[in-house]
Amino acid sequence: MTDARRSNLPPLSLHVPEPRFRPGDEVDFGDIAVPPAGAARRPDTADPASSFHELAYSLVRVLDDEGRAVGPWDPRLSPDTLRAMLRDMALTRAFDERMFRAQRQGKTSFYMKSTGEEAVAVAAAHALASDDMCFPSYRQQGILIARGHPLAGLMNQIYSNKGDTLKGRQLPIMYSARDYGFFSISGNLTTQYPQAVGWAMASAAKGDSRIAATWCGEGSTAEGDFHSALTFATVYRAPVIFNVVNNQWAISSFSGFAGAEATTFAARAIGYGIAGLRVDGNDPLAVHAATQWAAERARTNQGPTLIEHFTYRAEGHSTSDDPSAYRSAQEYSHWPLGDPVVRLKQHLIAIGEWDAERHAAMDLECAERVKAAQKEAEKNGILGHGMHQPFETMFEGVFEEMPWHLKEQCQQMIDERKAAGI
Amino acid sequence: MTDARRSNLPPLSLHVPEPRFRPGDEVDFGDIAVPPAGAARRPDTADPASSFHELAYSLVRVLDDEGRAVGPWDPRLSPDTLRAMLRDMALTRAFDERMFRAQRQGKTSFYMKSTGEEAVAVAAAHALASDDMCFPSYRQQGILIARGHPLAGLMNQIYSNKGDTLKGRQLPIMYSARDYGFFSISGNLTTQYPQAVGWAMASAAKGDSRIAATWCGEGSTAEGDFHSALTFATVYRAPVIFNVVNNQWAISSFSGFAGAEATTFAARAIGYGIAGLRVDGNDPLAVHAATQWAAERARTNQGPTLIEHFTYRAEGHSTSDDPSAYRSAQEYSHWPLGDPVVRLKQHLIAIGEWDAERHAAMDLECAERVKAAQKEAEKNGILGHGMHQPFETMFEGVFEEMPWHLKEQCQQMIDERKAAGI
Amino acid sequence: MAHMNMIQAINSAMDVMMARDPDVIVMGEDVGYFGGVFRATAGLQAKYGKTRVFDTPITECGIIGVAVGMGAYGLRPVPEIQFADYIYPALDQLVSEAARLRYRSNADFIAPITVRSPFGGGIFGGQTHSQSPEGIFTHVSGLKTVIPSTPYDAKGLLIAAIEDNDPVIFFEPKRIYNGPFHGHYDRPARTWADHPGAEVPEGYYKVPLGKAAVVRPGEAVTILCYGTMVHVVATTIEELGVDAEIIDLRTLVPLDIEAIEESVRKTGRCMIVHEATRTGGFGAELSALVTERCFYHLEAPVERVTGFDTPYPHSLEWAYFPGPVRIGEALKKILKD
Amino acid sequence: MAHMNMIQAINSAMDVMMARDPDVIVMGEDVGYFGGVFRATAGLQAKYGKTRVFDTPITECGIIGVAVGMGAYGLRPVPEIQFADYIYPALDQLVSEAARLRYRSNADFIAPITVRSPFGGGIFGGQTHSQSPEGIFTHVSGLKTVIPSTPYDAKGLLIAAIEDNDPVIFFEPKRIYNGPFHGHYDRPARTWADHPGAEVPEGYYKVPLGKAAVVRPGEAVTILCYGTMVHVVATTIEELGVDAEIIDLRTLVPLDIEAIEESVRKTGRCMIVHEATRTGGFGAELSALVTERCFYHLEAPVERVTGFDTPYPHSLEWAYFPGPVRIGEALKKILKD
Ligand SMILES: Cc1ncc(C[n+]2csc(CCOP(=O)(O)OP(=O)(O)O)c2C)c(N)n1
Ligand SMILES: Cc1ncc(C[n+]2csc(CCOP(=O)(O)OP(=O)(O)O)c2C)c(N)n1
Ligand SMILES: [Mg+2]
Ligand SMILES: [Mg+2]
Repeated sequence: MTDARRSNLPPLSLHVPEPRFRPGDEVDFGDIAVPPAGAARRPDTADPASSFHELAYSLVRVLDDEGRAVGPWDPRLSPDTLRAMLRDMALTRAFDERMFRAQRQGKTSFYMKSTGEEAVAVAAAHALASDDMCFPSYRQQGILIARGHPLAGLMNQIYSNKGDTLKGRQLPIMYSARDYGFFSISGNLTTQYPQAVGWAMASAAKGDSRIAATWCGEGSTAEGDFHSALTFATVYRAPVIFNVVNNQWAISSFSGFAGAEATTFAARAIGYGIAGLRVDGNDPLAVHAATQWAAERARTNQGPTLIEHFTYRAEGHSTSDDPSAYRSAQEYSHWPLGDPVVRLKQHLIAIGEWDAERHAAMDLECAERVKAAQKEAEKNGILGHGMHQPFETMFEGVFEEMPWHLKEQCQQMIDERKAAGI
Repeated sequence: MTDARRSNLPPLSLHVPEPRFRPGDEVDFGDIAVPPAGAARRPDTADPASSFHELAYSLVRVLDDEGRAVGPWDPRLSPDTLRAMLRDMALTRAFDERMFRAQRQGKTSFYMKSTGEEAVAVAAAHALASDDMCFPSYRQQGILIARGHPLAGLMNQIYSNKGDTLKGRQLPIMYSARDYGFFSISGNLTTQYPQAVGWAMASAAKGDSRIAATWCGEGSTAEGDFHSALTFATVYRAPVIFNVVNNQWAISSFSGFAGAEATTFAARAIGYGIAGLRVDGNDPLAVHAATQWAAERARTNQGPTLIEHFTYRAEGHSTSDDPSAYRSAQEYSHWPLGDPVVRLKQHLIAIGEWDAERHAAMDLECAERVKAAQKEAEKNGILGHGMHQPFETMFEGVFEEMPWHLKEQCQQMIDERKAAGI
Repeated sequence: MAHMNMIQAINSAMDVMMARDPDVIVMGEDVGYFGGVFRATAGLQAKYGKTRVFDTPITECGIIGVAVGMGAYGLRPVPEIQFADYIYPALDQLVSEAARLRYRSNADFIAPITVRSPFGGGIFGGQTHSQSPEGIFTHVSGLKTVIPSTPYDAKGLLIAAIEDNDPVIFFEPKRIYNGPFHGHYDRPARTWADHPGAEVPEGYYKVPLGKAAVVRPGEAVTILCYGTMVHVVATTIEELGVDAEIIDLRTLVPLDIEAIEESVRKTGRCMIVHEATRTGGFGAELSALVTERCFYHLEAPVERVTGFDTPYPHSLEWAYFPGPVRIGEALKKILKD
Repeated sequence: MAHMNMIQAINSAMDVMMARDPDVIVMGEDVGYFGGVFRATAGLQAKYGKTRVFDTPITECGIIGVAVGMGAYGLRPVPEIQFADYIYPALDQLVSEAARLRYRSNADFIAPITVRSPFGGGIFGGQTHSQSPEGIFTHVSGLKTVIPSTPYDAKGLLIAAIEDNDPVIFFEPKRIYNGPFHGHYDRPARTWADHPGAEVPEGYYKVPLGKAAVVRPGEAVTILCYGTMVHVVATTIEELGVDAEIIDLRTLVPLDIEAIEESVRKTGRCMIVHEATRTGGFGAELSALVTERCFYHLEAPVERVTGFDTPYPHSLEWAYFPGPVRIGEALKKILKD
């Protein structure tokens, strides 16, 4: 204590965040501020980002508790579009259920569900143009489903079977689907963020009209790539939409370890002078509206928008995870923003465009479609049961042309298999 | 153009920032908003960061155009302290002048001046406790000078001579001075930012009372380390002060390439829920006051503060740089915030504690001290003239103990020198 | 003596060191309340508190940068990188900072940090949960690289690493966390139950850094290996009845060159086995060293058995993995004449 | 034919490619208006406009990440990393993304980017403006690594790299930007004035990737080298009167193994020279390959002449640098018997 400047002060202490509930705890989410639907204003898409900072701290919501669409953010979608969104979300959920079970049955090594977060992917996909480019994380399978990717194709990838267009090279769910405007998913978090910016900058440089959109989890915002991406985007006013899926959890660590105790994730945008919105991620209409708004900004050279989707990860992080070890089992049932599928269903019923029977029939149809797709996919094999890609494919695609050392190694592998009598 | 969503829109275009003035241009800085001194409010150090966002967009200024100290941020320093700050700034400038010349005379390989930015380092050093830990970039030599580091010692490092305590291992000006609370400078930008946070977290974890402060240039804020540091700092409320020295230029690229067109650098703080201040970096009293305020927040467990110091890099980036190739030579003379040495001198004169003669005498004394130190340092040699550290030192300090392979390589080097007859 | 698997031994090393030295702290993604995705830090937060064992934001750059700063303060951080495949964002902080700090500051500041990270494949982890990047770190002056192959070594080496005043990259072969892998993916997995290397003292002990272990003495050929491959090699030579001398390097930098030279001089043949991709892997360095230092004792060229120069493919991982067949073929070749 | 130094040749390569292909864009710190701290991109912004040649924020991670995204769109970015010492923050984007994209997406997306970066020492740049990190990249499957030694090669190789559909790390030996360094720091520097490798066509031509050049045929020993060291080696053997065959690798991955084998089989001796630190450097891979493939032709152990396993020290850089004395000593040794 060599300096008078602090001689009277108590010692410092380190603050380490702690989530409010742990296994066994009673959950009370009363402290989560849920503004009424329709309350947030909708600025003109040409307004400067600095004129609506408050939107980074509130919550854009369209669907109220009675299932009505209210306020300036109501995207006024046709019933057909609403039903299509509902079906895509339901289908995503059915797909997740089935593939989760397939993993449990030993048919593959790994799976990740998006349960509870379907709106974030599906409603965004409906708001974007079909050839806008998506740079997703691993939890936006809803985009592929909304864009009509064949389910069996996704399953082939999950099974790493001989129908897998990625030749069994990638972990399950690490899809790549250029034809569906869906960038190759990386195992390394947030690397897609600057890539999306680069794609968007290229589109702008070429005088194209397509924009890019990217997604990451709230935990992943801590990576340096996030910052690089937002910096590039603000400097060059790149036509890109940054989605932060704040589902409260990053494996076992809660959003406080990414900075949620001090401010919102949407507020990150303000730091860069970028447009920022905080959206009820379980409200498909709000997600759609926010995406559409951000897309319009991007398309008119107003630059990037960051959207925080406030939602909840209903299931484990992946099939390797057991969330009951670190969070209260009550959390999801107490989640104040409900279930996106239920909320859209309610809305459609409220406006007289849907009913319980049609919903049940749709659920059944989704289950059947998934089942049929699974049957089709399993004809190509499941993981570890021999029906994989030819062994030589392992050496292809490292480079455009195979150099001598890979040719030699390929031959070595073939010789090995001969030696082993297989 | 496959989607109706954008069929009527003009093509995208890429925005590439461009500084307002290039070589030969007439400079007019009229668009830089310079609020009157004393205008910014000074919140209580216990106020939440969210309650003073506007301070990230204004400019904390204490010294007005007549050299008076005005407003709530006036740190009310004693004339002795003011004179000490003035002398440390003048000494820093004299040191820079001389070492720049030494490099031009071929006495060393490299030098970097801090001309025009002396307040950022010197006033901060005066506001911190002497054993608070500094994690500087390469342009805060003023800290060492303010903390009384022997000048000849710094010069020994610059000359990589046999008096160099860093054994000639580091590029000139990449000082390390533990005894002066000055962390080893890295050639790699912004790596010191998370290190400062780690040091501050350690201090807090240990119930210590020392805090950390770190500096980087506005250009360097783009590195991922910056983001990692701010994220860690907000999560654990680390007792750390982040200084962003916005001197308008990063080598040849202007601050627009770090995001300055869209918002301020102080606004980055808002994105993390961190306290943010934007300060007239050429106003030593403002820098002192802001640092003191941030230090008090840190010492009372209120967590980190980010201070943007709005200043101007008066000289080239380094001795390797010629700024006349990319910016108007008029810029510095037109800089609206003046020269920090001149401004403090004016203030001291205005309050009757200084005069032109004493200033001239001080300048002379500084020049003499630097000259004397140089003479002393050059007794230990200059770069490339043989008076370096023993060759074996090259192999020491890679590890705490030298492993066999370095011993062998050291022997090889000795044998080589023998073989070469040297 | 207790019986521990490798996870338990690693956990015990941290437990012992945290109890002995209040400056040891543990940090990383999911290492706090949850105890790590592989459970290596289970129980430590409950025992030592949140200021000494805590979760971090997901930024490997930040984790290492913060650890370097803590080390400069005087702590002895033990950061975890969840998978070695995710260590790259931290590379600048490791290479330019941790590895260089002592040298560039002439020991004004040091970085006594131990970076734990599970590495290696064979768990159907795909391209990004299977990599063996040790060859990147062994090239960096100022870093030590340690890789254990048994619970006993894991604990003793980890304690030595934590006490070491230099930055240590401590790669944990995740394939053998629960048992010594024999290399046959299609046979039932082994546990550590009957392995002598799973007898682990409860308390403090060290296995010194820089010392290899002769796992099995032999005359026909020297096999240099580390981590998972020690067990795969041992099973293979047993199955083939080859009288190989197996050297478990344990520390890659600094290397136990004496043990290597002595063995190769004796056997006249040297084979190197690692799981990492071949080109520029640590095997290249070993091969170069052996040739440089034992050339006139060599009766056959040094042979490398490695993973292939491809990413680690998900479904074909067993074709990638340098298993018994690849090792056997190489043995045939090196013992030929 | 024009006469160009290496900077001019590199500049010309970008100029030619930007004129031919509107998808080629140049980006990096200070590369725009100013034309790069080494002036390699001088004039390009004025000629091709700001949307094709621009400064970037100072984030190497971002530069490469953005380049990968641009490549996925269909552009052909040529990012500059100002010094190779500053490439580490980009390592994850290079290793996990650029290098893996084609493979993991089965060519759905590719990363046809060419990362230019000045590397190597001998300019009193200290620890962080002198490094030779090529050994990190040659270990990464999916990356090509190219290092020119003359203006002619620099232009031809850079054009080939830009046209290549795989990511290429293009390291430029900054010590020879202005002249072929003879290795004697205490003698007057040479310029490219009288060097045949400085005769460079103005227009388009390629030097193919993956092909080495025999710089000087010889019988006594094969010397494998690249970049600056090609010239240091050439001067040294001339001064010593050694009839060495000098092979300039030019591309490290994929390597021209045929040229190497042919030469070593002929000379029976092989020496490798690089400036990078020794342990785990690319020389280790070369040594291992030569031993594996030419063992029975070798009359002496393969010899490595390298930088030492220390950071590049500022004042003692000429003691670090593998100059004529170190090369000469190694030659004595390898030619001994
Ligand atoms: C660079 C990197 N570091 C760590 C991991 C391991 N990891 C995978 S997912 C995950 C949590 C991510 O959480 P969040 O971003 O919130 O996404 P969510 O899973 O909630 O959708 C972690 C730490 C990784 N894949 N990549
Ligand atoms: C990681 C890294 N990238 C690039 C550089 C090269 N470099 C050195 S200083 C500099 C400009 C920094 O500008 P700024 O942060 O504004 O600081 P200033 O020089 O203005 O004080 C650059 C690009 C570096 N040293 N480290
Ligand atoms: Mg999450
Ligand atoms: Mg600057």
